[in-house]
Amino acid sequence: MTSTASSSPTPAIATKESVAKLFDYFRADLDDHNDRRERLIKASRDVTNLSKKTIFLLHRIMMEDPEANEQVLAKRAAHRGHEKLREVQNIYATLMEELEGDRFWRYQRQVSPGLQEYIEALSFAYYLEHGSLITFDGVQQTLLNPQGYFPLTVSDYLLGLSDLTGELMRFAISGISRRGGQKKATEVCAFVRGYFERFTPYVRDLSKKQSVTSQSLEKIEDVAYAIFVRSSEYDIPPEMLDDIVAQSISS
Amino acid sequence: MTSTASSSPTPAIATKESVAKLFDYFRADLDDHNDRRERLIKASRDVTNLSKKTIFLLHRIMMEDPEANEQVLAKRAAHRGHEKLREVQNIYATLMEELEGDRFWRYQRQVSPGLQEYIEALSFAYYLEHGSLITFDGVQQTLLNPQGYFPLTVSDYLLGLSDLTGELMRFAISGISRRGGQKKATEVCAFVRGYFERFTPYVRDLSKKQSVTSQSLEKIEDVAYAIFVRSSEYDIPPEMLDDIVAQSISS
Amino acid sequence: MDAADLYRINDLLDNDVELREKIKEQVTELDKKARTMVGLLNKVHSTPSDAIPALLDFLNPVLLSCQETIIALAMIIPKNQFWRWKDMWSNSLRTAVFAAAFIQYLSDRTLVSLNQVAKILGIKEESKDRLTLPAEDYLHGLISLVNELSRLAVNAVTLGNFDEPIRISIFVKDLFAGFSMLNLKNDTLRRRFDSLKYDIRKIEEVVYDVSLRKLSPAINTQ
Amino acid sequence: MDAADLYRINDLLDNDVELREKIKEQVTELDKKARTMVGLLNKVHSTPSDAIPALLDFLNPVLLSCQETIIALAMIIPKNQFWRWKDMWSNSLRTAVFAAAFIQYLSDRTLVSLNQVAKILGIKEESKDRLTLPAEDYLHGLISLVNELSRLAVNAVTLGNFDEPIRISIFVKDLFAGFSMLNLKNDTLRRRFDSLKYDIRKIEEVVYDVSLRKLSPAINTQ
Amino acid sequence: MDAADLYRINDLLDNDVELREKIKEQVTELDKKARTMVGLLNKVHSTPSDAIPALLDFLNPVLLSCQETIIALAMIIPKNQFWRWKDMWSNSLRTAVFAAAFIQYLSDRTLVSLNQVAKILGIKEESKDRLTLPAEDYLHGLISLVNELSRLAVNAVTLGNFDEPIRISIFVKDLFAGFSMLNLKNDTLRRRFDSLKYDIRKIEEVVYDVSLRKLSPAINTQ
Amino acid sequence: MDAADLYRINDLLDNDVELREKIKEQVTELDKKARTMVGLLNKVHSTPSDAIPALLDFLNPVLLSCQETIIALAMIIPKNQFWRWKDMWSNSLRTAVFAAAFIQYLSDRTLVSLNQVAKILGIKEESKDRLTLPAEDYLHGLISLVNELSRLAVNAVTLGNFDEPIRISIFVKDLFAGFSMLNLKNDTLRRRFDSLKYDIRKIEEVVYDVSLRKLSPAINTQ
Amino acid sequence: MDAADLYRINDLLDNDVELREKIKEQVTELDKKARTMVGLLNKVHSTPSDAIPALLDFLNPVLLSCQETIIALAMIIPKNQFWRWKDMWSNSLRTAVFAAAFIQYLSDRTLVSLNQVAKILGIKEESKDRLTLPAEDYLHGLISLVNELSRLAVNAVTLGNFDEPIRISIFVKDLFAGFSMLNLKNDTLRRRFDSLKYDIRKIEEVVYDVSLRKLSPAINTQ
Amino acid sequence: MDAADLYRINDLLDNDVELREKIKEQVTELDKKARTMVGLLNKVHSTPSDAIPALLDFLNPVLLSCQETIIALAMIIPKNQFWRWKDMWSNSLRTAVFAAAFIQYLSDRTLVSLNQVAKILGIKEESKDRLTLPAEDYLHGLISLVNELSRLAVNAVTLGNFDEPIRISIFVKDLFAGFSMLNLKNDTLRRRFDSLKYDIRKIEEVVYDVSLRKLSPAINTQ
Ligand SMILES: [Mn+2]
Ligand SMILES: [Mn+2]
Repeated sequence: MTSTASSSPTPAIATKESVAKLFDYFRADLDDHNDRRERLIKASRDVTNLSKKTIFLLHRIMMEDPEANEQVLAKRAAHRGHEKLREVQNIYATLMEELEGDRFWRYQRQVSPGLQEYIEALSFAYYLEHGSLITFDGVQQTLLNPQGYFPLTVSDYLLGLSDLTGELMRFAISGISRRGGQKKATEVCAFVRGYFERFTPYVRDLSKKQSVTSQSLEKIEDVAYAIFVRSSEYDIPPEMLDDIVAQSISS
Repeated sequence: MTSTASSSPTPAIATKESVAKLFDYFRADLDDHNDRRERLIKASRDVTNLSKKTIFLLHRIMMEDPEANEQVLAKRAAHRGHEKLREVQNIYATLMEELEGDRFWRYQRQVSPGLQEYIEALSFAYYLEHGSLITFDGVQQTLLNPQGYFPLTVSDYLLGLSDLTGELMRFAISGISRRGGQKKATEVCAFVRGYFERFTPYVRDLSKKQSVTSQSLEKIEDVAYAIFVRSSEYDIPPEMLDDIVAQSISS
Repeated sequence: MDAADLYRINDLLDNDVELREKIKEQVTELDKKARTMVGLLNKVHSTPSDAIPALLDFLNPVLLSCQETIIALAMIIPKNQFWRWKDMWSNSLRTAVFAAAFIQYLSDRTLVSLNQVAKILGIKEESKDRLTLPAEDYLHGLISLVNELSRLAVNAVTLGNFDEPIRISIFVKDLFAGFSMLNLKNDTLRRRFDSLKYDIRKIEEVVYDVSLRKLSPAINTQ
Repeated sequence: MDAADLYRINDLLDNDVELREKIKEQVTELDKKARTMVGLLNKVHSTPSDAIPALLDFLNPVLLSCQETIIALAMIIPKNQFWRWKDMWSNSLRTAVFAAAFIQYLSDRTLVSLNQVAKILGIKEESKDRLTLPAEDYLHGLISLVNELSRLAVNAVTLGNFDEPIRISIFVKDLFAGFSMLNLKNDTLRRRFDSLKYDIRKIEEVVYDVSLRKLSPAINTQ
Repeated sequence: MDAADLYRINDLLDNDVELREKIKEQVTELDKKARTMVGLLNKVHSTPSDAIPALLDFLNPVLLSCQETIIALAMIIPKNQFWRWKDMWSNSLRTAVFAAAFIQYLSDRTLVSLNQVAKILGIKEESKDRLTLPAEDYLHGLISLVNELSRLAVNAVTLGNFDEPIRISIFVKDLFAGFSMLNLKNDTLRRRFDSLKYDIRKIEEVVYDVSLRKLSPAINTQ
Repeated sequence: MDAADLYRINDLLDNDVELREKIKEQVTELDKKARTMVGLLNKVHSTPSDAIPALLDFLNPVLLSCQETIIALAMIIPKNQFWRWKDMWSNSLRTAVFAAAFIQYLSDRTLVSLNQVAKILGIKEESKDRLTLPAEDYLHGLISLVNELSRLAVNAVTLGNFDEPIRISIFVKDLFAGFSMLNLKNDTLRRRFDSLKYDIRKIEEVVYDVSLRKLSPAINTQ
Repeated sequence: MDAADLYRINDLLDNDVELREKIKEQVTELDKKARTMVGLLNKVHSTPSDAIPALLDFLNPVLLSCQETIIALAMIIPKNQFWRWKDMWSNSLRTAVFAAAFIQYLSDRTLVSLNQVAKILGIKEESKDRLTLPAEDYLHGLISLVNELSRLAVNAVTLGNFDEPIRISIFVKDLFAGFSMLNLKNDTLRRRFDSLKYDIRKIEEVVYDVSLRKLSPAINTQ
Repeated sequence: MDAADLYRINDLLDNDVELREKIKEQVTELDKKARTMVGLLNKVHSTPSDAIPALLDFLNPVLLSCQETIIALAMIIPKNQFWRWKDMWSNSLRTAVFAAAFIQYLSDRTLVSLNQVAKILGIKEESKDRLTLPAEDYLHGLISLVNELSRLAVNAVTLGNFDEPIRISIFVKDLFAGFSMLNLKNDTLRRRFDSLKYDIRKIEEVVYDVSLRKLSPAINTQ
């Protein structure tokens, strides 16, 4: 086979200069994007930390002063919680511009984790105060600022609420050694169940988190069970049991 | 809270006996299924081994006796290969009963690997003999026995052919040191390409194996390239090159 | 391989794609019904025993409505190709089996048999070359039932029903003994069966709590 | 959360599911076209240079027909939600970009720019809040081009065309230098870019073989 | 390569496949027997103490029949190749060890020793280059025994047998103290041993419940 | 590569291998001591309160002897390389912290502080660039202490000591409140902290049982 | 838990997050510089030997500027915590070492030593408890150099420089012999070293091609 | 657990740890020798044929010294435990086989047989229950030999030895034909065998080049 070389090389190949010019444009574009992405990740991490700290704070307040009235504690906790979450709301206000137009969906994956943690903390405070579930609009309201609403997706709302179950489980378990903790645990159990049963059939998106939620629910059920079994052995109302134990420890 | 125990336990609970009877039935059923499954897996493994050995045999015959005529060798290889594959066909004949009715699809996953390896060996022998691709019906014909056709799926056919590329690559590479091996390699390259280009756009099922196939093709292309570059340096036709080298080695 | 051959093969492949679409449609439907039942059955854990019949009244029509979907599904499957497509619906089917078995347990504390459940779900003998209920799927459904009963043992006590755990314990032990008779291979079913021991321990601990504290008169009948 | 709220949320979720279905339909269409082009471009490796124009005549109409699909796709996407759905088509889009870039290289050995390729594919400035061509996808397409050119360098030689590898080498090196100017983060793009060095080595080795044996007169112009 | 060498090598390569098949057959057999014993031993948890001897009468023949299988297995293993194949049966063997140890506990509340259990299972000193009972497998069997005894402590109370938990507690603590003296590596065995503390806690809690309610006269003898 | 450089590099590489061996030796030693203490502390659960001091007399010398090992370990670690090797011993160190904290609790019912325990174990301020006690390891040790105290609350009652659970309850609640003030990340420590709630619940239950039975003789005789 | 202890522990836990951020910033900077050098060094493969000095004039300032970043990095690392954080920058550092070694090879065909390269990069003896250059990272840099030199051998021939491959062959063989004398562990370094044989083969094949065609007068001096 | 049993078990467990250490020591020794031989054999590629005998004089004593290590190793392995520990040394052993086979080729251009190489390395028939040479390891060694011979074919030409490639070609073809007779499974060995084809191709190319240049002086002067 002899060389069947084609016509001589075309003179004007993509010149170095034109490629360089082309890529120069990308560089600016990519750098801009990466920087924004980094800023949003950092902000989201800050939001996550603040929200986690808020959740810790709520647990802490609910456990301090064993003799205080449950209602009063809850009000105090919710108040302090909302106060702390205002820092998060301020962060979101500053992010409005970063997420204008199509940018919100572009950076949604970076923003979501923080937002879900915020919803978890917010709904926990709300539950302590009202004993019920904050609505989608309720969450949206807290994200209003002079430039408008910070965008909220249904999926973040639902996933944030899923995580709430875990905190309620912790709350129910650590609360039972308190006076009236037994009643509280039973309430939490009923609440989580109601919420849980309502969602399961409809929302497919939750499947990943669902097993965690149902584990939390089972843990709460176990607590309610243990309380009930214990108090069934003695034919005394739970409140009286509390009194007897308190007397015994202090003596 | 006092015990609100329900009415006394129903007397006739699922009795041990009835459950045992129920499960007794499953036991027979499951054992039957597991035994058949094991038999089929073993048969499939035998088929795989025989097919692999056939492939080895084909390669071996094509490489023996460097001076023999390519055509003659190929005929001999194909003949010996078909002979050996008759053992596989006999195995499939005995399996007809095991795979009657809905059983074929039930045990398809157990049967497939062997079947694909068989198709690989068969199509390799066929290529050596005819220089072309065996058709679906062509494969089906070899699986005819007194009880009828052994069932063949399109997917096994296509996947078996995909594996053929790998063997053709080995064949092309190890053949190039033979007299006329260069021409052979070029032919294989053209053949695989033709087959490959024809399938890609249509068959989605192949994607898993496709990257292996395209790697094989690239290896064959590299061989064809090397041959061409080498012979381009000297302005001598390939056949003469072969002669010169043979002379040099024997001297 | 000539053009005609290629054309034919492509045709065969296209048919499969179409068939898969049609099956998927019915499976989505079945899945919805199965999920609805699971949602309703979840309420069992907070429903006092005297309100269970009312709950079952909600469940039974949904269960029955599965027949229609399953019959439609059976009509799509080509003869003898049951095993080819079954992976597409086996999860939904197992959930439906679980629901049927749970409903029957709640109704009269008996175990639904494979034939019964097949009948309930509309799986017909005459179309068994298209759609059947494999023992494997039935057994998966029963394992899910045990998983759920161990949870129910706990919650029944909280609702003041101390006899339920004992009934559950007897029911589950019989079922477990049945499972033990089978030679399962090393697959999901065996792994799930092996994990049943955790459920059984949990049930046993509930029975222990109840019996230690002499909370149920039924304890001696076990 | 009351029933109305639940209803509303469910509605929103249902809408998304429907939208996803519609998008998927168009993407399947786009994917088919992209695959057809890849299949045709595969023939380049066995086509002598003088027959390339004829091959391009087959390709160009397919490439043009992508416009229609992409315009239809853009009309489905809600305003500002481009980034929400783009993962559904980015693979197909990258393949289309690759095809467009390869076609242009084969036509006149130049590099198609991002704007050019967007125009060719029917991605319009005025609907950029619905569908746009992100730099990332354009760059992925170019990397696939380099992958394919390294294979072409080999096969062109086999076809007796000793100048092509040299042209490819120059083209690819310029492109690689462009890529080197970018600050890529640690993602797939960077990994694929890093792997380009294998392609470049392969091309360099082909140029080496050709130049060592003095097979191309063009070698001195590099 | 000379023909004799070639032939010999090919033989070596082929033999292994066949051998593996044969071993698998015996292991499946052993596994079946081990699982049968586990199934029967499961009944212990709902069997009153006076009916245990009758249950053991069922178990002992099955246990004995393992000898035959294990001897057959030992005869298949080529001389010196114990370590090559042992992973194929160690799970089944551990289950058999567990069964033997549980049976002996139920018979006379003593611990079966390594030598005793080897003898019971038909593992012979003279064929130790083919099949032996590694200390590791023996210990795994004992850990399974403790797992099961903590369950038995719970169920014995349900059956009104308040002394059994106390006997179990003493037995298990003794066994645990023995284990604590071993220098275990950081492997599965150590992890499983570390997890025994949960079983011990459970047993202690049962003893606590019984002693708090003064249900057993034996409590003071602990 | 010039010889001097080579020689030096080889030295650096060889040193690490040797160093790892030496560290491993000391860690094995420390681990043995820690495990011995755990073994002895296990006896606490069956030892009447008046015999505890005697048990501590066995423990204290072992605890003290850890100093020697830890000092030896610190001397091996090259200056500044604490963070390089710490994973090799952190498990053993946590066990030693647990032992020290348990011993101190048993001696005077107080909580050992981070500085105290560092001092007890021979971890010196002046060699902190070689070996230090990270807060994390200290906290892990305390969590193990709570795990063990909840077990002790149960066993103390079995041994007739009804005051211990109440003392434990007060001690653990205080400790738990402290932990609650920490902002833990989502790591092992957080997970183990979460699990403390179950220990606290168990302790609570024991206190309940004891209080009710002590104060209502009517129940006591039930 | 006393307040001071608590406060201190909480502080310890919080600081790390912030520190990691700061380190990451400097590492990103270093990585950018290293990648810039890699980009420039890539031009070596198409630069005739007489234009290399001009290219080095571009490279040297970038190389020097690494000092500043590395010094800044060293100042952030807390005393003694080098080993805690080093994984964050070792990749970038190895690339910088490679660049320094390649630059020195191109300048005078000598091998940069460990000390030299540390000095070039601003890694100071006095802050070695914060930042040092481990032998391992130096060796990784040298392996990358060999990878690149085998590529250069090929491209030098294309550029008509037939002596370079021979010089490279001598340099690399010397380096390889040095490496062979080290006792490498079975880690990435050893695997990468083992893979050097492919580069050496490539270089040998280039030398073969050149010598077979008698293209270089230098061949006899090898 | 009775004391004697405990003692015995602990002994068994301790022995293994110690044994592993001892084996590791000998394997490290063997590995060093194997690597030394590889280092020396590497010089073959730049050694003129008349200096090869002198190089072999260096190699033979090292090869012989492997006997001592392997005999020591065989003595450590407990009877029958070959298969338990073999993974620890198979890599080093394969390298030693390769070295022995290369040395024999260089000495007299013959292939060392499995029995010969076993004898050379001190692997004795009478201790085959402790240490034997599996066919698999022998074959791996031979594949490494072919890899190295294809490299030698190239370098011999550079050194002006035009006969060596032809001798290598004949030797390797014979070896390859032998390998082709084996029914290899789809494992590492098969993959490495497949890769031999590239080595054979390279050798072929060298033979080509040499033949053509030797026989056509016209080309030679080109
Ligand atoms: Mn949370
Ligand atoms: Mn194959």
